[in-house]
Amino acid sequence: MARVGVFVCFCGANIADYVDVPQVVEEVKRIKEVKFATEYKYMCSDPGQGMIRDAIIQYKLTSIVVAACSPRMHEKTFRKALSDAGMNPYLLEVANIREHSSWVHQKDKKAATNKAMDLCRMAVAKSIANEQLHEISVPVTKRALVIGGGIAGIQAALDIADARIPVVLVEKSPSIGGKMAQLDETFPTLDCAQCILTPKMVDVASHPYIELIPYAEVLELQGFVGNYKVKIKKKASYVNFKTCTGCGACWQKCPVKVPNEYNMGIDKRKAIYTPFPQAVPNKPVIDAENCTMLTKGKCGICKKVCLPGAIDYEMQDEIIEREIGAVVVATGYDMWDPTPYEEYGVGRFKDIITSLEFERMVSANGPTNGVPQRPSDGKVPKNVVFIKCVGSRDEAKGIEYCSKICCMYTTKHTILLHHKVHDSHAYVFYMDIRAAGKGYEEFVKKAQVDTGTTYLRGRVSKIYKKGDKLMVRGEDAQIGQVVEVEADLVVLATAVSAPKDNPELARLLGISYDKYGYLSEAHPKLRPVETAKAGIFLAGCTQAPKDIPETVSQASACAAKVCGLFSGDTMKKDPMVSTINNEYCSGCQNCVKVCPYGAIITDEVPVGHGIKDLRTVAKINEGVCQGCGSCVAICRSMAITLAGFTDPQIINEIVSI
Amino acid sequence: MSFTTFVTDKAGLQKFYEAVMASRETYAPVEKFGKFDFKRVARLSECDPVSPIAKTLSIKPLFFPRTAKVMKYVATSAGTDVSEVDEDPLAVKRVILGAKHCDARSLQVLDKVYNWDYIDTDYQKRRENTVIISTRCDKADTHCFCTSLDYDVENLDALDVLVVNGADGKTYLEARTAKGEALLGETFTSDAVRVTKEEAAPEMKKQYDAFAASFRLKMDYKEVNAKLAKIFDTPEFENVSGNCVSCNTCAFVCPTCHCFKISDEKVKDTGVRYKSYDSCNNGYFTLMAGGHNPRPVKYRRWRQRAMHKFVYYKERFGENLCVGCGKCTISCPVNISIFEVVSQVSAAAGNRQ
Amino acid sequence: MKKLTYFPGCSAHGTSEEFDSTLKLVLKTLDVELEDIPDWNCCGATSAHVMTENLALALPMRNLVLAEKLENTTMGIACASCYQRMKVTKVHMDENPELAKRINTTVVEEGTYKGTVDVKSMLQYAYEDIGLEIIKSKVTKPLTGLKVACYYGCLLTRPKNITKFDSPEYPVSMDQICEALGATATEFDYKTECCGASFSISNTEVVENLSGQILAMAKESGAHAIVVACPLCQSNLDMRQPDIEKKQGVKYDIPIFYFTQLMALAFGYPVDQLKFPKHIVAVEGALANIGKFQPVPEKVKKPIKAVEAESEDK
Amino acid sequence: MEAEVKDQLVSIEKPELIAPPNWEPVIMGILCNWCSYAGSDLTGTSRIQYPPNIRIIRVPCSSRVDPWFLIKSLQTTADGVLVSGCHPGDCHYISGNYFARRRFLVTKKLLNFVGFHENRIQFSWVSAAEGPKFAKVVNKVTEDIKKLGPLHLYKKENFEKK
Amino acid sequence: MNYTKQIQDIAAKLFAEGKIDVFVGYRMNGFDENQVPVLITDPQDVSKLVFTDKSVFNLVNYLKTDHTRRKRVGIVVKGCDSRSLNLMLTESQVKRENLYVVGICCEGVVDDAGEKMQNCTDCMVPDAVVSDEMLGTAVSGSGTLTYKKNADIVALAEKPLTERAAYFEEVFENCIRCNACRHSCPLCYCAKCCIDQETATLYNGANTTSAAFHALMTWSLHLAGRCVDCRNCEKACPSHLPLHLLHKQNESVIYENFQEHLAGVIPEDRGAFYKYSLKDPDDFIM
Repeated sequence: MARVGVFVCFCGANIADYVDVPQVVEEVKRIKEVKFATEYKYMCSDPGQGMIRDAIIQYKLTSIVVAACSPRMHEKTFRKALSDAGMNPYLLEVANIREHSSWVHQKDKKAATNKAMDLCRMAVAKSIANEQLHEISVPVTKRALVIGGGIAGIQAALDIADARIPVVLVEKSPSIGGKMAQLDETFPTLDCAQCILTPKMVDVASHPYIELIPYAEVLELQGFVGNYKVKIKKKASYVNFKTCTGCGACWQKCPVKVPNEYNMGIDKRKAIYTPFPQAVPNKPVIDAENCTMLTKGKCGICKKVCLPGAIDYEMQDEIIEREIGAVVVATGYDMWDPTPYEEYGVGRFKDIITSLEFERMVSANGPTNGVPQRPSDGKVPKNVVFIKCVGSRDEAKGIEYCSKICCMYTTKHTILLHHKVHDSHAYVFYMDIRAAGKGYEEFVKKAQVDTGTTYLRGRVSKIYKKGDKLMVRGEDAQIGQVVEVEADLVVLATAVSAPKDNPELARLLGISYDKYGYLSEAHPKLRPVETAKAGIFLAGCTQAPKDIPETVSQASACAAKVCGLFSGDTMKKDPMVSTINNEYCSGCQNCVKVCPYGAIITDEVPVGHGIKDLRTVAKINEGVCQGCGSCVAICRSMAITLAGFTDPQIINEIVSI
Repeated sequence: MSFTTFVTDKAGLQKFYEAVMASRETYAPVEKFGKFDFKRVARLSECDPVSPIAKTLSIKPLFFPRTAKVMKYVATSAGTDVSEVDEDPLAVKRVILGAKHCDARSLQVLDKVYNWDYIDTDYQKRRENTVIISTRCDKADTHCFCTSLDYDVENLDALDVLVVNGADGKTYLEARTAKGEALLGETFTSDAVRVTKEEAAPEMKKQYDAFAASFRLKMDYKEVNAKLAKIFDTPEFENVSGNCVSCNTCAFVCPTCHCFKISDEKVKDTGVRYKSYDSCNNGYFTLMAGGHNPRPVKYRRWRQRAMHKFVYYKERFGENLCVGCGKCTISCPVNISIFEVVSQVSAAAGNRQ
Repeated sequence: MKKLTYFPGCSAHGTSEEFDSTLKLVLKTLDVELEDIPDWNCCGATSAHVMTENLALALPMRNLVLAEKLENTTMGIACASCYQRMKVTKVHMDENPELAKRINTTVVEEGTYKGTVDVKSMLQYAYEDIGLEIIKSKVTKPLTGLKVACYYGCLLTRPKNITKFDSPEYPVSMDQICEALGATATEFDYKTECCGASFSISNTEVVENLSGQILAMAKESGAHAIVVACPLCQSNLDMRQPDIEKKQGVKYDIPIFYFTQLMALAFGYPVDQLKFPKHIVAVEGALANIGKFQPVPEKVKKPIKAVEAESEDK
Repeated sequence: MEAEVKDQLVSIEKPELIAPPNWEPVIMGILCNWCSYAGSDLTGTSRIQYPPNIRIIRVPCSSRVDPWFLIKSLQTTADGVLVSGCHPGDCHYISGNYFARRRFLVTKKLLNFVGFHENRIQFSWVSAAEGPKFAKVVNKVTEDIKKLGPLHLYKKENFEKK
Repeated sequence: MNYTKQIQDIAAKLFAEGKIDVFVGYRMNGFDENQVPVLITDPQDVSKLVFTDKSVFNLVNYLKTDHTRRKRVGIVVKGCDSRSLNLMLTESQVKRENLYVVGICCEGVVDDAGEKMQNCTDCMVPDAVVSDEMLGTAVSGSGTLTYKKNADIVALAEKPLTERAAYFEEVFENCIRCNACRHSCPLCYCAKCCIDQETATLYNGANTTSAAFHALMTWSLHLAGRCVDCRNCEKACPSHLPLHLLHKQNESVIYENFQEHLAGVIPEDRGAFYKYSLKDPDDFIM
């Protein structure tokens, strides 16, 4: 027999002025199961909570009803009071007589009192069916997976690993480093990207808590927060990394030449290659599509010259499985393809290049040794036109959003051009200069003065060839005239776009992505690092265009989230989750279909009645269940119970007034 | 004591019925959705006293309601206040028209169990206050086998007034009990002819003989009783119950089944306790609180049903718990006949010996 | 024998008579029969669409409705302006049935608009429906040695979502037809620049400036002649050429051909059927290059997609 | 006297039954925790007044609402029910309200088919920010049900209603 | 429509090949024209099998009993029966590999009075949609299925609310709560019906009108989007209640508002309540 204690709060005058609290107490005292009822000025105060604690002990109460403000306000407070008295905190029910009665029926005290009595009666009825619940603890595998080895992935991996949590870092290409490794200098301080990045890359390679899996892709992710299982496909590199010394004899002798991705195809690499000299790991891989040994079975030079015998043409793709607890997705971005800008002659004129190509040209380790050259004739350009917002902020041909970094890197490019070619002149066609960031505006101002760059506010309408020059015709909106600039080289500040593999990755991870292909955060303001799926976090441009400082901040934020998640051996979880009664479950699996979290799986149990066979029933993973109750209402057999909102509890409420 | 017999015609019978309705609360078969159920009627036009047996539910609910309130209670912190339910609407003086012989007989069978170790006063009161007027069937239905069972259909005294439509076109009314005699005496109008029992006997006998000859189904209940008692463990039950869908209808329409369940309904502080029909074909019928279920499979429940009707009840009370009305067979969605089942099972028993 | 519904437009019987007549010669060779739209009316260019939308749509719609009665699936239009009006109307009507219903009420006596006839410029028809292979097969007198700059003007390929034909900025269809005829198409960046259009009468200076640039670029590309598919382009570049020459002090001497004229020439029609005397700039100088020398086999222009693919190979 | 009788409220489904004097309907409000319950709290915090006839039950999501609860409410204590959840697309549990929406429509139509006035079963989407809307919804539902009179269909006839 | 011979041959063959343990079919009841379902385990009894337009009962119901569970079963299905079988398969109640399904191109069956049943005159899916072997020639023409709204519900919906209320009150009053409807329904296979569970019986355990209302409402909502209109429930009802009204009402609401398929026609389709569309009607919600 339940023994219920009811505590009615005055909330100062908030309740007492509009509800006859003593009358409410008298009314609830009439209920059979109520063994104690009282009132107090502020139940949430320490003395108020003390009253609850005392009454629990004195009257041997089995459940508690507090009639006060909304449970969304003080439910946690009162649950703690129950805990303090040694009672299961989930035996509490809150009757919301403030927000639902005294505050909304201020003109009719009698009606408000009546309603408060009903609300108390409902809470008492519900509390009678309350059961002791216990926080769920889910074991956690303390290992994180970082997908993507750009600066975001590197930073996240290092930060997590520094907290002595093992990290598996998966990178698609043969080396980590990402886009940042292709950059020359970085705005607004113009420090050398390689100089600040390569130490971190080396740290990753040598860190005892980081397992680096380059040249690999994530194939499958199963499980739930704290308990994921990941399948990683390590592509065949045809080079045994364990025996390879990284001497480079192989790629020096390889006869096959293919465009070099690292240098944006400006020069050639070999079919066996390391992407760039500072690559981590600094071991070559064979490009299976272009290697004649692998495609036609002819050549084999690399194997002949490899003294340690690291070349293995028979190597197969390898599937690696790891148990992990959290995922950081840092797949970066792609450069947008400017082909739709036909009026610029993209594709027809060799001397129109993208900003990343320019970046490679001015890079000291680039294909032109740091001096920009015209691709058509190799001449050093004097007049260079930079066009911004190629693709960005263009609904007709490109994408709607601002790519955020182009203003700054174009400014940087004008400086780099000025440094490398002293007698050059840069022209920048722009829509706006967006330089919001620490030191950014100053950087732009200084660059304008130092380089003498001509800034032209307006769009370019046409580029045509005149002799060996490119004629760039655009509008200078500030003087309202069409201008034509004779250029040796045109650099397009192409937009940042989401990696094209993102939708597929999102599907296999079970997270969502937006219309551009960027992965979606759980909340745009308050949960920008998390995804809707617990235990999966986002770092860097895979979520939206960002510059390096922002990317690094977000990566560190991810690391903090992961470390927080792994701070205990188990995760605590609200016990308001669904459970299945196997006896009643008919195994129709409709609940599996409606569960938004994939928390329901099937299980086999003995049939019983002495029959030696198994039957299928549903099984709820309480680590994943969020307690929405969709499955409960859909279950025709009423085999599912949602703790805290059981059918008897709700029906008791319905029939108690 | 000798009882009166009247002879009249159709119109006279109608007048009699109308007079009964005017003076007493009357229950008679009323059609709804193509099925006749006994309901309270005020006018003869509302009902059909000669409703077809195949489409008429039994009169059992008028004595043992499908749902009856047992008690009412108010539970507060001051204590639990139990009160009797409001007056029983079925316990007033009343008349049932158009009952079939088998229905009337079922009450005789049920009387035994209701007057056994515990006397059900509600049932008793309803029985005492009720006069049953029964029209003898002219023709047996496909599934009827009342004449094959252990009671004298012709001279049945479970009914109070017998109505027979004679082959000569006349209608004979015979009081069979004192209650019937009283009713006839009170309400019968003068244009009827009072005859002695002997005078009416030939015509009534003729009608009965024609009726008795119309039975498709015939069995020897004594043989069934004896054989069934010996073959509790025959696998034949598994065969005969094969196509049963466990729908429980047979028990709910059976005029002699009397199993019930108890349930409470409580809203706010006030509750009512109900007693409602249940069925032994229900898989959870014998489920005990501890979780054990002695009859978890269908054939065992079927065996219980057949054995209870033809063995156990007979052993305890000397009567078969079956009146041969065929209602279960008619209502069965897959037309399983209790007649067939017991015949088949006892035949199988015969083969075994 | 293929059949093609033909909308000549007003200029076909006036300034661009040579376009009309050579088109008919060429199509005869190509085995295409033209069926004129009975009782066709003005397309509405260039004034209707700046005055009232209703009229700008209703005039072409009447032609479309009439054309649907001929049961051919395609309507070919010589004049670029007429083509533009018809095509715009058709696309609007097909995308917006409500609008179609409303505009149709204006021309209801001619019938109901069904949207069964496709609208194509003659250039598009030659390129898509006839095809380079067939054109090439009909050539009897290849124009080897003639270097031409193909000028498309502003209307034939734009706006892209309406015309859905060729590149809006750097089209190549006419270049490929000329190459099929044996001529050499020069790399010419002013293919789709404005010629000044109808300012020809009201503000000649504008036309002289704009067309002047086109001529200059054509000259720079090394072309002997300019090939067009639009009557207004032809008249501006041809008629205003002497004035431009005077103004700029440069001698261009670039004749302006309709692509059909060159086709007819290559198909072997005698020169006296090609209405060259109608030209203001004499054609003889340019035509004299034919057969003069084997051109250095410049890189043959590939179809549009191949151009993109090539760009990767830097 | 006759005029007085005419003024009396009758049950819309059973016009032969007259409401007792000063009859006030009881409305069972089943609200989802994340949007509508929070919205109703906001109505309180904003001190927006609404009729006191509604009794609120908190559930985690509108998809937790079994049609059973509606039937049960109408059978026992309530003269009408209001179920409220998050707006489509805003469900805290991603898709719960979409599943609920289908059930609600079928349940409402079925109850209407067997004789309940459609206004006795009402639904709303109220977000956590829509305090005023919640008051508006309650006002409307209360008004509607006051017009319909007391509900008598399938009531547990033996229980005195307040 | 008479496939007696073919079915006897098929059953005999299946037994001979050892492919089945039990064959579910129909036999004559032995005294009049009507038939009863029969579960044949002995190959010698195959000659008892019949199939005519009197073969009314939906045999899929037997797939949920102990007599067929965990056995290899041969079964005869008509159009509507096959739809319920489809749902049983989708809801993992039977294993396809344990079944040998004889599908019938059904021309409609008749009631005791010899009249074609209403669900047969209104039938939208006469041919079995799942089978290993089909008998007869396809009855449903090619082309798309047109939804036929049940005339009874249309007529009732047009009546004033008070009349509808009175009509249904009579329906629920005449319900004796024997639960035959649910037991005869092939899709009511729950281990223990929710109506019989403690939570429900605590308030609706008695056989009152109110309880009947609750039970039938819950039952029809649990079959909403799943009912295949075989009318086993109506055949079983001892009070002859028009139970199809509830199901057809739900079916029409679902069909008209959610553009769903008819229940069980599409394999792996679970019915309207187990999925949703963003385009579902929203105008009934404030």
